[in-house]
Amino acid sequence: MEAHILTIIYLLASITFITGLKMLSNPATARNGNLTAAAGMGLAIFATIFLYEGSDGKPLGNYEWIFGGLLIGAVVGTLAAKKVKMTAMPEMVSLFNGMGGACAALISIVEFDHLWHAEGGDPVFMDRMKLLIILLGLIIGSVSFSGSMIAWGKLNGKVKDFAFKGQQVVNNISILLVAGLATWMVVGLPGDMYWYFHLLLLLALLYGVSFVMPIGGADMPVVISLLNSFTGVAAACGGFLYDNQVMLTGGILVGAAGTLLTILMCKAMNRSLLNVLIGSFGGGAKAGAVQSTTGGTYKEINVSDAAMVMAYANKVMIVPGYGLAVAQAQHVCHELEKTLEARGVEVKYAIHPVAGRMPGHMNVLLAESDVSYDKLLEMEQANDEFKTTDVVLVLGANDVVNPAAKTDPASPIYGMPILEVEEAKTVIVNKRSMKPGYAGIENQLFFQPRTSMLFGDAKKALQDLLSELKSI
Amino acid sequence: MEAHILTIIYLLASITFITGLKMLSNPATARNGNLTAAAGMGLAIFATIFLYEGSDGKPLGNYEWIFGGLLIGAVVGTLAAKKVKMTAMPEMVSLFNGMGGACAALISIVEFDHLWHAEGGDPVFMDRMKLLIILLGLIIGSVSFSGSMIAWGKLNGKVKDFAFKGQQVVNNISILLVAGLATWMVVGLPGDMYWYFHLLLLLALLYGVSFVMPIGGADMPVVISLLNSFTGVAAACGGFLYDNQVMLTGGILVGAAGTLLTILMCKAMNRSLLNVLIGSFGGGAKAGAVQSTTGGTYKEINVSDAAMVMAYANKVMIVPGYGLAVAQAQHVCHELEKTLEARGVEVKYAIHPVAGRMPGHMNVLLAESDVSYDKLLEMEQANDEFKTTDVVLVLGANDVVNPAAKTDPASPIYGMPILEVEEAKTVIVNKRSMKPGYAGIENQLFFQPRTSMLFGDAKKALQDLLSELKSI
Amino acid sequence: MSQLLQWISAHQQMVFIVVLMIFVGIEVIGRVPSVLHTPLMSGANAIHGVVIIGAIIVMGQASSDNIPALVLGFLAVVLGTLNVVGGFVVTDRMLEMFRKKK
Amino acid sequence: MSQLLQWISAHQQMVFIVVLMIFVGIEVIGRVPSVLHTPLMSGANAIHGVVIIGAIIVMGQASSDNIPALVLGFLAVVLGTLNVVGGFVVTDRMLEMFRKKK
Ligand SMILES: NC(=O)c1ccc[n+]([C@@H]2O[C@H](COP(=O)([O-])OP(=O)(O)OC[C@H]3O[C@@H](n4cnc5c(N)ncnc54)[C@H](OP(=O)(O)O)[C@@H]3O)[C@@H](O)[C@H]2O)c1
Ligand SMILES: NC(=O)c1ccc[n+]([C@@H]2O[C@H](COP(=O)([O-])OP(=O)(O)OC[C@H]3O[C@@H](n4cnc5c(N)ncnc54)[C@H](OP(=O)(O)O)[C@@H]3O)[C@@H](O)[C@H]2O)c1
Repeated sequence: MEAHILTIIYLLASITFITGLKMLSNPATARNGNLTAAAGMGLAIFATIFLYEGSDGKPLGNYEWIFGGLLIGAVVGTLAAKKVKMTAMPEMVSLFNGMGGACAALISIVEFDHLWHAEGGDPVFMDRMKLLIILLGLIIGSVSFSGSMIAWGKLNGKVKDFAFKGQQVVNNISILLVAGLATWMVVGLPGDMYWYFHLLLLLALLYGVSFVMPIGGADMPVVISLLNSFTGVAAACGGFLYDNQVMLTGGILVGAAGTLLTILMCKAMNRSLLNVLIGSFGGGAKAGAVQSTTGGTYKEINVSDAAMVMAYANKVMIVPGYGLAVAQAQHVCHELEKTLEARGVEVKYAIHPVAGRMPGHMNVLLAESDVSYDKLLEMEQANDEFKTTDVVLVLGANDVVNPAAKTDPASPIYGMPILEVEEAKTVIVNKRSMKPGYAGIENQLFFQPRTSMLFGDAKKALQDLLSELKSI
Repeated sequence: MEAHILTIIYLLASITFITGLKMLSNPATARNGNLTAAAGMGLAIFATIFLYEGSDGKPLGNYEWIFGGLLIGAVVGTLAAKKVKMTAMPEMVSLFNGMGGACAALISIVEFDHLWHAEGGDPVFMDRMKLLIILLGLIIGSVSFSGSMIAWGKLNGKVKDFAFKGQQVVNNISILLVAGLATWMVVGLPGDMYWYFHLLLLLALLYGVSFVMPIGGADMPVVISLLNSFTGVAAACGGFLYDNQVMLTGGILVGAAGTLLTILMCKAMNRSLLNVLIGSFGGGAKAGAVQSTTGGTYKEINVSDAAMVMAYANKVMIVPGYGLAVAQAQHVCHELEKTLEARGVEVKYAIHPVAGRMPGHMNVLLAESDVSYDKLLEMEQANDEFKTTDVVLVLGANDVVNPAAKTDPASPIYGMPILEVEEAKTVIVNKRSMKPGYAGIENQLFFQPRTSMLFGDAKKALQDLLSELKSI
Repeated sequence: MSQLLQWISAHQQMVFIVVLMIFVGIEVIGRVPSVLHTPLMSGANAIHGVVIIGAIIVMGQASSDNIPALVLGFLAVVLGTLNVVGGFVVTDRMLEMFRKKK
Repeated sequence: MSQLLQWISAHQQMVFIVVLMIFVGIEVIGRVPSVLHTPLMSGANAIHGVVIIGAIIVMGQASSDNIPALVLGFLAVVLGTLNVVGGFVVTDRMLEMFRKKK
């Protein structure tokens, strides 16, 4: 009877996962979607604890350990998730993802041990398929774990980008090594498999490190999404191992959806996944290298002139970018907006989907400083409105306003839809120098007659603008 | 070994069904999608014949019967499908759907017989779940069969709409009767079940008839789509019966997709499924009843004036509707188009998604008469172009150009997007009288100053226009 | 009731397949333009012709002295084939119309 | 190879579930606007925390004298819970940000 109810609960949980994920992909229902999936998960967890019966019909034991672990994990997890700063969220996700990967790997380790001892240390009669699944769970889980840790380190600046010539070759060799060793273990069932198993674990962990290491820090969201889908597959291995439908469906769901999401993320940046993984560009380190090839002349504007232009405009459009996030200037920016609005100037924000370093970065950032939701225009809307805009203020954005994306087929960002700010009457660009942005390429916008540069750190510049405005 | 291969072939077939259906929902890939699914089906059929093993491990026999049946079905099916006229296709689909339903019901009949004889005519020890599945397959298959036959008869005019007061009540009672009888058989396992089984068959067949009978002929596409998803579910019952994955997946796939498609079809007409099924309007018979309430004055135009206006226009837009299909005037229409184009007039067609009596009706109709694909504008495009159009020629369309859909919240078609022909300089409407169309409501368009009526059968009117044009 | 629970549990994977399939069916069709409604209906109609496989099994397992089973099974095979073959061919013809002049 | 075939056949329903789930996963996400990429990633991350169920089973079945299994199992439960709870909470926080002012 218990087993029947458990089955049905698992079915329900799987359905909540699917509908939850579906709701998550729509702004209006996203939050409820997350809660739906969470409710299903909670149900599945407690049902497992109380209703699960092993193949021998015995219920689970060790309740004190189980609840102890759940409690510790829940408290630490909640605190960490609540405390983390908005901008540090992607690294938090990476950390949690790594935990999931490690969990899958640990399960494989224990189950391998069982299998090993069940055969009395002689693997000749081992169930090959079971072994294969255990090894898959081990490899994928470990890669996901160590890779996520590196990604986490990169995002919070603890780990620096590191690549050497031929790194790609070394990576390819190591993954072949891992795959080869695993295949050989399954096919050959060698007597000293116990040791090979731990060698495999080590190799997989190392591969995770060397896989993520050379990829530029700014590409980490894509990498995390990929590792996320890895962990999903690792969880699904557990599903096969225990003939457990909910692990299977949940894992595969995330594996499939995560892979598609990774591809969608790359698409939004107009790059291919391969391009991201091989890391052909994207390292922040490279940004300085390609700068200032064409030169040309640009106009500077000083703070008081800039303040004047904006104060007497009808409509100002703010284009935030990565620089705004780095300078943590979102609050001052909101101040500026309010001051301008108080003077009767219409102020809006034009949000490019890949501005910043993670999808939705700008929305989250501006929401944090209480900017009203209906002031944020999506790219298409914004592009319709630039024609009727007097002043565009570009704050630490670069690639997302680079006209080369439309005009220069040789450019690495060619084809990416951009914010067409050059249609406005005046464009004021704030950044610290003439250095290029993420993609490492020159921006012709800066040299156009309607554009003026306002150099300086975004926060500082906005504060100066603000005090000028108040004195007008 | 055979069984393993069969499993994998079934998996492949299921995948082709899913991808095929997915491709079918995109114009660019639709045709290949159909072929993909067909290939998977062929594979599954032949694999079953040669590789299937019963639970006793025996392969199938009676090859001569099987191949005989396949041959007859294939030849007749191909001929029928190839011979049928374009406009008679929906009724063909209905016929084929009925065949599928009948097939499912027959399977249930035979399997019930087996079950009955296996128990030696005493049902006390019958497997209840198996019985339930057999009964479900029987009921759903039979309803789908008899319902489809009636739908087929209605579409080709052999069966007239028929409804009496309280029909809805009778219908509800009969379905309750069917459900009750089936439940009682499963729960009570009565000794004389053999007879009840055939009573159930009869009741289900009758219910199919009385279910479709009162629904207006013009709503048949929706009904066919619904019965289509019924047959899918009946096929899935077979999947449960034989533990056969491909029947299960194929059947459920069609069941789910068909239900959604039914709803989408209703939505495109801005009606609810319930509204269609209860048949609150839609009977062609009713059309005459509500006519001419407001009256108002309308302008008539004679053929030679109409020809003149069009001959000297820069741009003419043709709006085809149900009347064009009834009059079979598509070929003359194409003639007119070519003649106008030869005079340097730009001619295009504005296609409303629910013009006519089946989705895509106008596209199919015009394609039949060789109108070039890029002359057909979808609703949104067309609405953008009406402003720059000199003459709109409405040919047997009514509801799809009725401004009440935008302006009158009390109107039954309120909210349906329409072709905004009133934006053009001149509108010429061809129909036979001032009678309303499908929805049975007055059309204010006819009374507007820019509109002139050109009365007469569409084919006749177009022929007259054509000869006038040639004599100018 | 408990029999039902037990049956679900015994056939849990089939039940999962059904539920997932429902999601797939709904999602796969979500974005179909209304011009394609009729061909899509027709294509789906052909797909549920997979019931032919059940007919083949019935036919193939009927013992050769059981005339009613043979006859009914034969009829089922013919009807099922009509559904499948006719369905795919008619769908193909419809779609051919759409693409003729592209 | 034939062992693989046999395994697939024995687990055919699981294999079906996997294949269907892949379709579901892909279809369900198909239309996500790019603003939601990060929360969606985070939500998916929490869902694969379902691996915790495996950890619970491992832990619950470990015999009480098998210290390594107990320790590893306990660690797995803690890490899995971190994944699940942290994942859902952080996703909720992100989404809260988005909807604050609506
Ligand atoms: N959103 C995502 O999911 C995501 C993920 C990965 C990669 N990307 C990529 O990131 C790029 C985003 O474009 P974007 O226009 O937002 O950024 P960007 O092209 O990287 O440009 C940022 C600019 O901000 C300036 N800046 C840096 N610190 C500043 C400070 N403290 N004050 C003022 N300005 C400062 C920099 O110029 P100075 O050094 O001269 O100040 C730099 O040119 C795209 O290429 C996108 O493909 C996005
Ligand atoms: N497409 C679908 O899938 C579908 C399915 C079911 C229902 N519907 C419904 O059908 C309607 C379609 O709109 P519609 O504008 O195409 O058609 P309609 O509103 O039904 O109007 C057709 C008009 O054609 C005229 N007509 C009939 N025979 C004619 C002939 N031989 N020559 C010239 N005119 C003739 C009729 O007027 P006279 O009698 O005065 O000639 C009638 O007013 C919508 O209400 C839609 O919801 C569509």
